[in-house]
Amino acid sequence: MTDLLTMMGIVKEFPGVRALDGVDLDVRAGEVHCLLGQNGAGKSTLIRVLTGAHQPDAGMIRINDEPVQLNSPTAAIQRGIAAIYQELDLVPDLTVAENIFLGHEPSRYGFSRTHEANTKARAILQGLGHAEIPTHRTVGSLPAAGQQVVSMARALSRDARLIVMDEPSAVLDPEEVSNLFRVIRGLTDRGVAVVYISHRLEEIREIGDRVTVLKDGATVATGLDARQTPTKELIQLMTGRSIEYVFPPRTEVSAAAPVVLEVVDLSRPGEFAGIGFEVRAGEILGLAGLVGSGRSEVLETVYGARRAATGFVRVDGAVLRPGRVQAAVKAGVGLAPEERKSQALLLDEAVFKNITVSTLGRFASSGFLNNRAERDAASKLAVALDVRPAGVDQPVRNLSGGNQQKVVLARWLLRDCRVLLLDEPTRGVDVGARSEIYALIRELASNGVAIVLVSSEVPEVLGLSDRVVVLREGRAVHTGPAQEIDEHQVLDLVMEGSAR
Amino acid sequence: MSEDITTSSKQDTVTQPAIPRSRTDLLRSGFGRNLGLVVALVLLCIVGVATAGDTFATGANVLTILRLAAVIGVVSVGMTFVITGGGIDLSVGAMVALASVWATTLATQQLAADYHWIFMVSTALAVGAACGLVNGLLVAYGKIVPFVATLAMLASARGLAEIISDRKTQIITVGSFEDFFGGSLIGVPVLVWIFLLVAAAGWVLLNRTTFGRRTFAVGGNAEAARLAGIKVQRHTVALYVLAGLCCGIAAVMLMARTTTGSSTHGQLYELDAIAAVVIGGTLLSGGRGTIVGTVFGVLIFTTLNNVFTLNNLSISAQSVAKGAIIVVAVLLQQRLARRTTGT
Amino acid sequence: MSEDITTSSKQDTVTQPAIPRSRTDLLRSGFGRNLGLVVALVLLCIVGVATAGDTFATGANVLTILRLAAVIGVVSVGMTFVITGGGIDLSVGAMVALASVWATTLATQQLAADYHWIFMVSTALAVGAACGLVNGLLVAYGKIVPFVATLAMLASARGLAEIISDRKTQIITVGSFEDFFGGSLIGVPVLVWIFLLVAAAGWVLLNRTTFGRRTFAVGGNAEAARLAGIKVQRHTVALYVLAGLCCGIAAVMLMARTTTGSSTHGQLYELDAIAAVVIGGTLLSGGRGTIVGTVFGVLIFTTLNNVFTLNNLSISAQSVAKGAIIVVAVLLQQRLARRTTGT
Amino acid sequence: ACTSNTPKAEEDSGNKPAEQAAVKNDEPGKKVKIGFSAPAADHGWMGAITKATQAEAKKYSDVELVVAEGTNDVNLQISQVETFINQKVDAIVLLPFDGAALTPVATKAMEAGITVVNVDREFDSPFAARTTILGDNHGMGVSAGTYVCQQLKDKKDAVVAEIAGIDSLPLTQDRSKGFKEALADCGLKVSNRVAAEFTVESGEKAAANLLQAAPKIDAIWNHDDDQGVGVMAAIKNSGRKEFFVVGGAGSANVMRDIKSGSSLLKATVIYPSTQGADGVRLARLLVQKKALGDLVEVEVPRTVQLYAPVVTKDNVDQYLPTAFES
Ligand SMILES: Nc1ncnc2c1ncn2[C@@H]1O[C@H](COP(=O)(O)OP(=O)(O)OP(=O)(O)O)[C@@H](O)[C@H]1O
Ligand SMILES: Nc1ncnc2c1ncn2[C@@H]1O[C@H](COP(=O)(O)OP(=O)(O)OP(=O)(O)O)[C@@H](O)[C@H]1O
Ligand SMILES: [Mg+2]
Ligand SMILES: [Mg+2]
Repeated sequence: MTDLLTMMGIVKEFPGVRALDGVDLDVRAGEVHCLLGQNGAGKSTLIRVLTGAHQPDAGMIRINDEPVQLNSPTAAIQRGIAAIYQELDLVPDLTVAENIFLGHEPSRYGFSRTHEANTKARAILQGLGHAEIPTHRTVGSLPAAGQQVVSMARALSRDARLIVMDEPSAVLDPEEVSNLFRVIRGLTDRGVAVVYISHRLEEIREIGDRVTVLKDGATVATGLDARQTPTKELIQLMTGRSIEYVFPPRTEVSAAAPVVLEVVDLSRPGEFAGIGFEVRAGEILGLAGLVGSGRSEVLETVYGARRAATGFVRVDGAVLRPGRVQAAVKAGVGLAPEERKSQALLLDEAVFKNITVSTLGRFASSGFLNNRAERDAASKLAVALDVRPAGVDQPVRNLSGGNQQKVVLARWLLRDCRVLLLDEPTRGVDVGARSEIYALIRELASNGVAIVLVSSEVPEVLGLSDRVVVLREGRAVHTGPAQEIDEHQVLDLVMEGSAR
Repeated sequence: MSEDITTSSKQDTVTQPAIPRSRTDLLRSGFGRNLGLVVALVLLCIVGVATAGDTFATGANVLTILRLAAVIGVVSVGMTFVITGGGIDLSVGAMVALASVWATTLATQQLAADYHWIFMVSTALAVGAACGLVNGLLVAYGKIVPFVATLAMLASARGLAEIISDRKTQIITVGSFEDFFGGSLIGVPVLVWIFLLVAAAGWVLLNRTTFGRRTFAVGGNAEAARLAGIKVQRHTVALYVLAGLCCGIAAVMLMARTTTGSSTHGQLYELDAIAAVVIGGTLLSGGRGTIVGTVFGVLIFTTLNNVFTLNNLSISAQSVAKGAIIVVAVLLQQRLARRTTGT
Repeated sequence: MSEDITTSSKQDTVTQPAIPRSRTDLLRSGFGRNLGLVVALVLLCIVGVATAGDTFATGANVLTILRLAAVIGVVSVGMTFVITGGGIDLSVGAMVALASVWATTLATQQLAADYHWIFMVSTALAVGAACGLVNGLLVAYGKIVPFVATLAMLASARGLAEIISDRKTQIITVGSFEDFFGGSLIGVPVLVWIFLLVAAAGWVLLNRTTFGRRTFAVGGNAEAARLAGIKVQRHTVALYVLAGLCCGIAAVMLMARTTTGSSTHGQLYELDAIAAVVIGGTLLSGGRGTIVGTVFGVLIFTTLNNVFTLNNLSISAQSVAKGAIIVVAVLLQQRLARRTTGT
Repeated sequence: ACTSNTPKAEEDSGNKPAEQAAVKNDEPGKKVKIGFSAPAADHGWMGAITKATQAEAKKYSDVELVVAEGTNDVNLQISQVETFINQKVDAIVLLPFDGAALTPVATKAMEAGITVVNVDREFDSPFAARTTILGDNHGMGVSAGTYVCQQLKDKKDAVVAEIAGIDSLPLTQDRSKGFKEALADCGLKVSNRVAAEFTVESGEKAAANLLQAAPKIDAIWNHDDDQGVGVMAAIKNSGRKEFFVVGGAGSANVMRDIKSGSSLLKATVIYPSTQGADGVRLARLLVQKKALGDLVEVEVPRTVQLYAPVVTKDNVDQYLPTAFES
């Protein structure tokens, strides 16, 4: 096989950060080339150089052995490069079809051919296994997973020779991921090359052909065999140390521990119904389910960000006023929401301000902030979570996706909550930081916090929680201790409905 | 492969919100979203009929309202594009003034008198488009915030208009111009026809062309648009040129209405146009825009003025009432739109 | 567990960007960001000295500039808060007018004459704050777009001011009021002191308190702020009240300057204030704001007017030049800011 | 009987409407519906115009006045006149924002059989109005200039400053022109000129800058007395006393200042704010087909140009009663 793409000595500097410091990458036609690296290693930056979104400061790009200048996204598109970006790049008020064909709309004399666009979009979505997404619905009204599918459809809508996928599986559940892999295999069979980025090593093993590892903006290994290379070696290459990818040991939750959070018969029409559970102090309750099963909605309703139609929430025995975030916050409930960009982060603010925004009162006397105390506290957490670069003064916007996620988490770890609701807390976080986050969550629990955890990765839910609730289509289909159920059983439970 | 597809269609949760979806469509189709505006306008008309029925409900009065709406309406259509594309244009009034002055200089009028009034019209359009071009270049390539760039244009264009006209009102002496634009077609004034045409063209452009789609994209998420290969800067320039062009057209209409060109024309049109656009439901932050809403916005304001004039309210009381009515109209629209979407 | 944490701190890449970070600090600290503004102001002063040196560079003239800047400066400080918090306030000028009128009614003046001028001042502040409260409630709880809500207030407040004053200019006869606010302290007029105080208080409030921090959060991402437990609605109301209060203060200052209250006071302050705020570097879309920048913005505009007047330029030429200078100033600022950040 | 600013007129529009002709004319006749439209009341004089007009209309039981919102948008003002036409009013008293721009619609109203009375800013066609009532802008400038000349007659290098009103209005240009001409007559010129916007606030701002620009001044002519309140505030603030000030328009405040004699304000040139009120009177007469008292002529004249006298301490008592409270 010949190299379809060669990138050599790519350098990209941002003010104060050398994000890429001589990266090499070569991709062959028809292969799935995986990019591995810690959060902030420079994967997304490399991708953006490849798609013409960033201009490199040095280095050379060849396509089919021909040196090219990719000085705009258009140039890259014309050379057959398409991408699914890590941060969703959709226009919320346009429809699904319009988003898919943005920039190359089916048209005649400048008039858009809506019908043709819808038909074509439907075909692509069908190929992705999502015929059910209505092509004329606005993208903003789709849940995150649906948006991810649209993003994929957009990349497929171009007749691309090379498709880059930057953590496409972060918001997908196992079922969706296998769906995605089917699509990828179809692509590679036709000779299309795929560059695939993920922090989930199992996926690399399953779909990847070769692996390139980035560390601190430089290539540390390339051309590794995706299936044979031992995990230990990969982690060693990525992080420079060896980490056991394990969950912290559970501490027994005594039956005497008080029930802190009590959810009774909660429902919202069209989203979920009859949800009830209890969480004791020191207990971690996992919510498992497919994307769209309503887990996020349950958490947001418990938090008061959505108003329940029926049912109520009790914290320490007192009923929370429904639909009021204030009431929940006052009672000591915290929510780390799932969509970091729209729901959690102040992108233009410094990292430390993002971390302390929920805890400002602690650093203030009669309203005046003690900046030093604030920064110190934030720095401590940033170091604990391995946020990099470690300076807490830069705007969050400049951080890599995984590091942004850590900032969100840090905010809620800083706050002394009675109840912590974590929605996809490790989305996009690398393996190294992941185990540290697990440890922190467990530590919080053993300090008596009641934790509710939502994650699309079933092993994570099972490994970290004490008890699990399995949701399907907005209803709890199983509740029980985490040890007594395994991944397959959970998957069987959540998919039972699909037979019908 | 086809079996995979069917298995994955198990996600009927996704198809579940089917009812709201069709409602959402209705919303997007413009009617639901504009329901509140329609109701506000109808209420206003009812008040008009109740308080001054004999004059309000006459054809002549309706035409009066439409003629008044025409000039600011054309400006507002252009403004809708700019705002939908994520910008704002404070210089519309000044551009109208400059275009009207330039198109009525002695030289231009001489040309028009000797050959055809088309020279005056094209001068106005060219001046508007040129100012829009400058705005667009400053915003897109100079990276100056739209508010500041067009504020600068506001000052400069009006100053220039004053210099050119020497602060004198320039009277149009080209009879053919007045005859054409002052006339009527099937009982409807030419000015109103122009407004209708511009609004219709604007609607088609915004909703039925790739240009329109890209306008939404540029305003809704400029970075996404750029990554999708849209030439965001060039598109932005085009939007401001479009707004400038609309101002040129409005200048011609105002010239026809007043038979003058003057540096004082179009005062505070920026506020009027933005208000109409925003009341119509276009998002000031970009990415969402509606021509139909804008037209309603313009009609609401002009009808309000008409009803006030007919009813002989004290002028100060009119101001107070106007504020209150704006608030009520918007609240009404929100409640109704919410009910339509079911949220 | 804690050892895990320490092991990961060995990552020395982490400390690498120490030097550039301090650059960023400088930038964010305001100096770098305002470098362009400083340069623009200095250039303007050089032009002033070169063209009208003998009069421009006098202490009296500097005080004149500052006195002129004071009123609109106070309004702009309030506006900075509203805009940083993601809103906009078009009603500032009308609130100034209403507050000035209400504080100079015969009844209020009588009270002030009998007891103390503090009655006039507190009336003005109360009126401003009350209007701001209405704005805030409409925006935060009525969910009316700020542009529309405050536009309505603009119409209503000015109308109300006209009704109260019966369109008369109300002359202040309370000598003690004029004496106090017309006076000087250590050679600096009281009005300028007030401006300095308001700006300083604004700076502290925005940059050193939880209130300020929350303002950035609310303006930067209201949904995130809400989920972070900030009372977004209540905070929004507070921001508009603050702006209204600033308008009340500005009304007192204007009353002192003109010795009158009038419904024509404060015309187009909304544009002036927004322009100063935006030129200063505050983002019109919210989430980023700077009081220092705003003060520079105000000073640039006032100095510009002063230099123009000293040079006896025609008003039209002033307008044209003003537009050009705004553009140049902003471009300058951008280039310099970019150089400081190294992009 | 209606040119309120001649001493003559002052008598009858003043406190004692005793004149015979007027009494006869004042007798209620056929009901007259009059539409009135004027520019935005964004300054004192314009506010006074509307107020005086409304007050005058109230005096007549046979007059119904419809007042449209003041506006500086000619498009809106045209539409207001159109609305009056739709309403079939008997007469329209129109103070146009821009005379030329309102000419077509006024002509249309005339053609529809409505009596149009043009006030203050003149139409450019004789067919657009039955009668035109004008202040004398050029004459104002001349009067002010002449007064300044008289006061400074022996100072050849005197510094004369001018604070104009809204500079983009033709009337401001006319005033300045007249002022310049009158000064030229005695060898003086305007050394510093600034423009304000007819408002108190803008007057103060313009004057503050002006006082910096000119370190020594002998005389200032300020076009408008309402903005003059601000001008005087700025002067007071600067502590300067080396000059005298001449006002314009003739507000009651200023006249009281002149009367007190303790102010730098020594004189003002009248620009009557009763033009709209006169318009209503004439419109009523025209519709009721009455003649103007005091004239032998049985028709109302086509043009009534009001006089722009200089008010000084000596004659202020004569003008104070009709001055507008701004
Ligand atoms: N616009 C920017 N300005 C400044 N620094 C940036 C910018 N974009 C990225 N960086 C920095 O460049 C480095 C590489 O970031 P990048 O997003 O490529 O990481 P990544 O490998 O994709 O990480 P993740 O797995 O978390 O997505 C990070 O240190 C990040 O902070
Ligand atoms: N803004 C919205 N408009 C319409 N429907 C929505 C919206 N948000 C969520 N839904 C619907 O609510 C249901 C659950 O949504 P969601 O995907 O957030 O659940 P989840 O289990 O938390 O999944 P995820 O892990 O992806 O967050 C889905 O049927 C989805 O279609
Ligand atoms: Mg990344
Ligand atoms: Mg979720």
